[in-house]
Amino acid sequence: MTETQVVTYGEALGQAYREEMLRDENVYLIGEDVGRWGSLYRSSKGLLAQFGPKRVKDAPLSEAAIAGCAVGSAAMGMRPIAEIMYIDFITIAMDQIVNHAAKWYQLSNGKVKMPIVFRTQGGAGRRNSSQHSQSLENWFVNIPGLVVVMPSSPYEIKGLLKSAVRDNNPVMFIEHKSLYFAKEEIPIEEYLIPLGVANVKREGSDVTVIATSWMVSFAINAAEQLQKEGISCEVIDPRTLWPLDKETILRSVEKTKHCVVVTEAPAEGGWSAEAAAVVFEGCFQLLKKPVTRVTGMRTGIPYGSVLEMQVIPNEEKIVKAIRNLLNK
Amino acid sequence: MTETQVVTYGEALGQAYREEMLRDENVYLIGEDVGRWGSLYRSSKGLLAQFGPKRVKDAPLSEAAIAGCAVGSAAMGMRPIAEIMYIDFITIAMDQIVNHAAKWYQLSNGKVKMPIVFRTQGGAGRRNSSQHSQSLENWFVNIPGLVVVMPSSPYEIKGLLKSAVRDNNPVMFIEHKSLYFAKEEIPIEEYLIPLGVANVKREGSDVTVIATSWMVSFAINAAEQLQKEGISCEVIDPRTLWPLDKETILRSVEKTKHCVVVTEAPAEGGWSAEAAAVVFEGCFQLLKKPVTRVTGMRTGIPYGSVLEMQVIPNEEKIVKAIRNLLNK
Amino acid sequence: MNTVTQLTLYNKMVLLRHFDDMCRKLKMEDLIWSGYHPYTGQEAVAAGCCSQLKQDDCLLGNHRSHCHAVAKGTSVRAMLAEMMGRQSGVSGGLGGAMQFIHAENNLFCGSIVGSNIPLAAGMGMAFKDQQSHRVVMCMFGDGGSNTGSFHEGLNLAALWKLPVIYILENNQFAEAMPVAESVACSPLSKRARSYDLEEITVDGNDVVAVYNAVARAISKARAGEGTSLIEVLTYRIRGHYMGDPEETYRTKEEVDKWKEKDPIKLCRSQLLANGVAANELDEMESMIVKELHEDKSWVLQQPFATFEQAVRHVWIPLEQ
Amino acid sequence: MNTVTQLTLYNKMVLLRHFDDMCRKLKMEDLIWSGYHPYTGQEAVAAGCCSQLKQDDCLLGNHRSHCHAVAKGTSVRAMLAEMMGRQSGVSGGLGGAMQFIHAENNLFCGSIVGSNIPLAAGMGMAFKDQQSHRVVMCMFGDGGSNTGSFHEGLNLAALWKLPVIYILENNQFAEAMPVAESVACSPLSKRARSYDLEEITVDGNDVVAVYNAVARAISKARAGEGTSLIEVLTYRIRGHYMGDPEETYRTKEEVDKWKEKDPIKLCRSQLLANGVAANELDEMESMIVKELHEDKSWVLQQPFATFEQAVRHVWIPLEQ
Ligand SMILES: Cc1ncc(C[n+]2csc(CCOP(=O)(O)OP(=O)(O)O)c2C)c(N)n1
Ligand SMILES: Cc1ncc(C[n+]2csc(CCOP(=O)(O)OP(=O)(O)O)c2C)c(N)n1
Ligand SMILES: [Mg+2]
Ligand SMILES: [Mg+2]
Repeated sequence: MTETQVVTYGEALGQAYREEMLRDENVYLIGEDVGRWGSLYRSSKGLLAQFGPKRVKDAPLSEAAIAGCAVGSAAMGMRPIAEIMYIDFITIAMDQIVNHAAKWYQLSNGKVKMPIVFRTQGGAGRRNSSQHSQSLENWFVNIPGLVVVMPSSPYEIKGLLKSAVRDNNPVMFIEHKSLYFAKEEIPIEEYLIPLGVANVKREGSDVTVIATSWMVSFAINAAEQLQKEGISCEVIDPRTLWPLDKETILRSVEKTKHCVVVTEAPAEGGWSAEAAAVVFEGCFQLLKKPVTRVTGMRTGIPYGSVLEMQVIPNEEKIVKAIRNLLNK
Repeated sequence: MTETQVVTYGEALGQAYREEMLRDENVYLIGEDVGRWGSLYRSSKGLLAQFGPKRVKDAPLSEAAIAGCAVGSAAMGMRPIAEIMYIDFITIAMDQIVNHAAKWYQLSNGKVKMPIVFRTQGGAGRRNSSQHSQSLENWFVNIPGLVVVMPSSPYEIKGLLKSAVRDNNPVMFIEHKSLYFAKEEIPIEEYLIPLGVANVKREGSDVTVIATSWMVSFAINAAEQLQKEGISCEVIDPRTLWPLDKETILRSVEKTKHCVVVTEAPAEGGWSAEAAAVVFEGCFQLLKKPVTRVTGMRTGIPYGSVLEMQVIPNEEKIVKAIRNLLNK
Repeated sequence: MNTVTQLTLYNKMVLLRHFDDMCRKLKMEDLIWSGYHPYTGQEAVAAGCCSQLKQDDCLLGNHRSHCHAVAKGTSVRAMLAEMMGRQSGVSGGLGGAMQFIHAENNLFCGSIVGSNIPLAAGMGMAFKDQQSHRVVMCMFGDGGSNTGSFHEGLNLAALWKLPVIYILENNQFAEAMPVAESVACSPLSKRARSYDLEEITVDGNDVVAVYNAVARAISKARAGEGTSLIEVLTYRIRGHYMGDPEETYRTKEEVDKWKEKDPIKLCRSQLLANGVAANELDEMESMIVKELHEDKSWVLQQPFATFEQAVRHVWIPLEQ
Repeated sequence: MNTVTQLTLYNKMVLLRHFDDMCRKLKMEDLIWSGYHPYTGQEAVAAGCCSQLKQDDCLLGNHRSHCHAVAKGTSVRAMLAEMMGRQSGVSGGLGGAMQFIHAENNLFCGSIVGSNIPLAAGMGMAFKDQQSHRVVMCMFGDGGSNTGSFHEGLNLAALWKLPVIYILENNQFAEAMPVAESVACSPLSKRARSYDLEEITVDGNDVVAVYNAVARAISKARAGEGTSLIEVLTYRIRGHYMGDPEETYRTKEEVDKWKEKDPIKLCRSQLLANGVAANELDEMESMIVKELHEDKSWVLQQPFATFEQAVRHVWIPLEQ
């Protein structure tokens, strides 16, 4: 058996940084306070001291410039990891990501690669209200040229970030602010998690629960609770929203014949619709009931833990949806 | 019978402007070259002369400022129509739209209204390649607080714009660049089209085709062609993507038991997934076959008419999809 | 400046200092939930700028605006209640400490740095077109001056001669980023030149200097003479937020040096020199503190914001 | 400047003029499909700036960059082919006239105004970190100088002393918008002050003046002395695009006045004064025209870009 360590999501991220920066000197970090502070959640703590200011760049408060810098330098052979502190601020960097990073490989007729990781974090759970808590991942899923990853735990974030850094596509790497202090046992030895491969977090036979990011843990808890009632849930973390590992998902639904999708983002126009459509399209004959979407409500995230948890999915809501679906 | 006139999409838009600006002096236009030029497609031609520079504001090349100006002035009682020349440039205005326009009504606990129309145009068909041809509408559907409208013809654009201007929510009003010179007979008399109500463009009994924006005309043509083969298509233009008129759509699918969704945007993460999910959820028992999505391919829009039409849906692709669906 | 005015400003600063101290405690007790950004040491800016506005003038703040708000005339109660998630807060308790709107007082604060700069232009534009004499004030930091929004907003406001007073509150840091390493020019007021505005830098720890510079700018704006940009030099005495690892970017010595220039101390010694009695000042301060505690007690009794509120005002149902 | 260099620049300008004329015809014949933005009258800028770059230096252009591209050394054939949607175009025919990348020549042109300014900073940063002596040049207009991207990009480049030469090609208009009504300062080079850069404005119709100013900036950048911003004053003689209703924003008289200052005429008269024979110039010009026609004939034979190309390079399939 491999040796293990218990680390937080933030620490696992830091390890991934360090390993990849040691492996490839073209990898560098850029963002607001990624150096001195070591990033808001301290995930890059110590890197400035270890690698110096060329490799760990504290940028001015200029999201468009950070993203543009990443694209320009990637075209010249660097492998930037560009941090946008909150996904809410990515609204300021969209032009560089959508019109340039996602387009240059094609526009150069396949000659200019864009090995960029745009790291950011979204979601609720830290009581910072509607301008600091959004779930905007589906914007990127609809943009050809981008890969979209959402790591749901320390194990995932480390292996996925390492793969994202090595990938030659622009990767949107969307973390969750409520996960940075989550702990998990992970291998000490180096490991990678391939992009585009879903993770069956928990096997089960009655219903397939597809959950992303923070929602994975709620889904697992719901599954544990339902287990006691004799309901067996299979929980799948797609990990990569695009390209999506449809095979793993469909294989599961073929078995369970029931499906629930859980996302923090609101339903309308969100990724839950994409997941539901994929399942409907792929398992139409086998599905016993319509896919249920358990999602954030159509509201700005209000202030405070109590209200936050009332407008996004939680264990209880997932349990209820599954019971409903299975008529139990 | 009401008297009619034949107008282009651009002219119909101009009429809507003029009528609303005469009706309410708080309505004003802001954007790049909306005044002197009368906008890229001349939809606001003559307005500067008629209403003067206070009501028709030529702004500097500053999309974030244009959007910010709209939000700020709306909070002080004005009713801006803010034009972003191409939807591709809305990437620069996203912060103002998503973090402010969509949030202030809630953030003011219901006290500050945001009666703004953000007008822009998207899509392919004018051979301007990947940075000037995108279909980004679904981004806005996923943002609580925004209304999203896509007018598909001269009749629609006039009636919908007038309602959008009178609405007290921020409305994303997404036109299509390939429609500005499309002509249609419309009433001379004033009329409004309510937001949130779908339009059954053509009745039919075998399949429901939900199509948006430019795609509506392709769907109609496909329907006409299939009619000759004895296939009867009902074509629905949702007009408002959010709030969506689910009732009209579901009523139709209950009748036809088959559904095709046609959008120019790529499938993954796009609005076609939302439409498909809504139909699956609402008509699961009745549907004979899975909803088919006919969408733009996952690629940047390439240069030139031939390639453009190869990567987005057209009449032929829609016909084929419907035949497939009905096994004909 | 006459002594009465200065006394008013002094009392305002004292209120803000105690208010901020109280908020820090509330944050430590987890009664304020969101990120909280202390204001210690910058009181002369809020007092010297924001207190000059009338109720129907607009004030746009940022993530560090609880003191701007109170200086503008929003009550301590409504502000405390907001930060503590109560229905009687300015945003009904839906916003928190980093973002809130107090519609009645024309106060708009958001947590996206720089975005308020174009928003202020839009409000100014409305006032100009409405031929009112209302003005707009917009507070942002050295960090904010590096945003694209700064440039687009200032250009538009200056171009159209809008009645907006932009206050660049240079407190030397944007989070852990020292101004010299993030802004490519010095002083920051040089940036006014890009918009053909006057280049103005004032000592932000001298409330009288701030007041006078801003008073001129407000008169100009009211008179239809357009936009101003004023750099106000001050220092953020405390961390960016509570728990900020300050040692990563500055020394205790530097902080201590700036503590010497405390705006309240400076103003107090001027007042004493002008013959105001120390015990008069102390009495006022006691009253302020007493009232603050009453405000806090009141707020602690207030009901929290509700789920119904959170879903009620997302949008306005369509008329059909 | 010696006569040989000036002669080279003259010939380059003549080439660009004829190239642009040919493109306009091709656009009218609908052989160029996308928006096409003529360059007439601005040739001294492309020739004076872009032709000084080496192949491994980067050039970032915008929507009006077909002449920048050719001045940088991209062949007329590859450029024409691109605009006409042929596989042998710089972007394989996938880009068109407003956006293209010629990877081998380090040429990157896009149609989102202003976005190239931060992109150029990124390339400059790579060069600096790689300790190469490569430099970056970035072309944008008066309109571009009003974007948030301008401010964020210039600040970053100047702050980090990146080897980037920013050319503000002020041709007096952004579409129908006259510069005086869109940029709040004049001259535009004042904006350099926001980044503590030198304020430089040169006559953009005098190719020698442009060349010399840019040569200095390039040497500085290669020597590690950082960023420059140069405003080049010129005039857009033709419409923003073909079919532009120019009467809505300028008079024929204004255009005629500027035609007097034609950069090619000016340069020619200087060359003649320096003893170059008129017939020598005319002969060169004939050769240029002849070659251009050969290029066009060649391009017309080239195959169009294909569907396979359009879907092949969207992304790089994951390695698993
Ligand atoms: C657009 C944006 N980028 C980043 C942040 C994160 N952030 C919050 S405050 C801050 C520093 C702001 O510095 P400054 O403008 O000088 O104001 P100060 O905090 O010093 O008052 C940063 C980077 C943000 N809120 N918005
Ligand atoms: C971000 C953005 N906004 C608007 C446009 C539409 N547009 C294309 S060219 C142009 C004017 C550009 O003016 P300038 O930068 O001065 O360059 P010029 O055309 O004069 O060469 C505009 C507004 C665009 N392409 N990108
Ligand atoms: Mg600061
Ligand atoms: Mg120009």
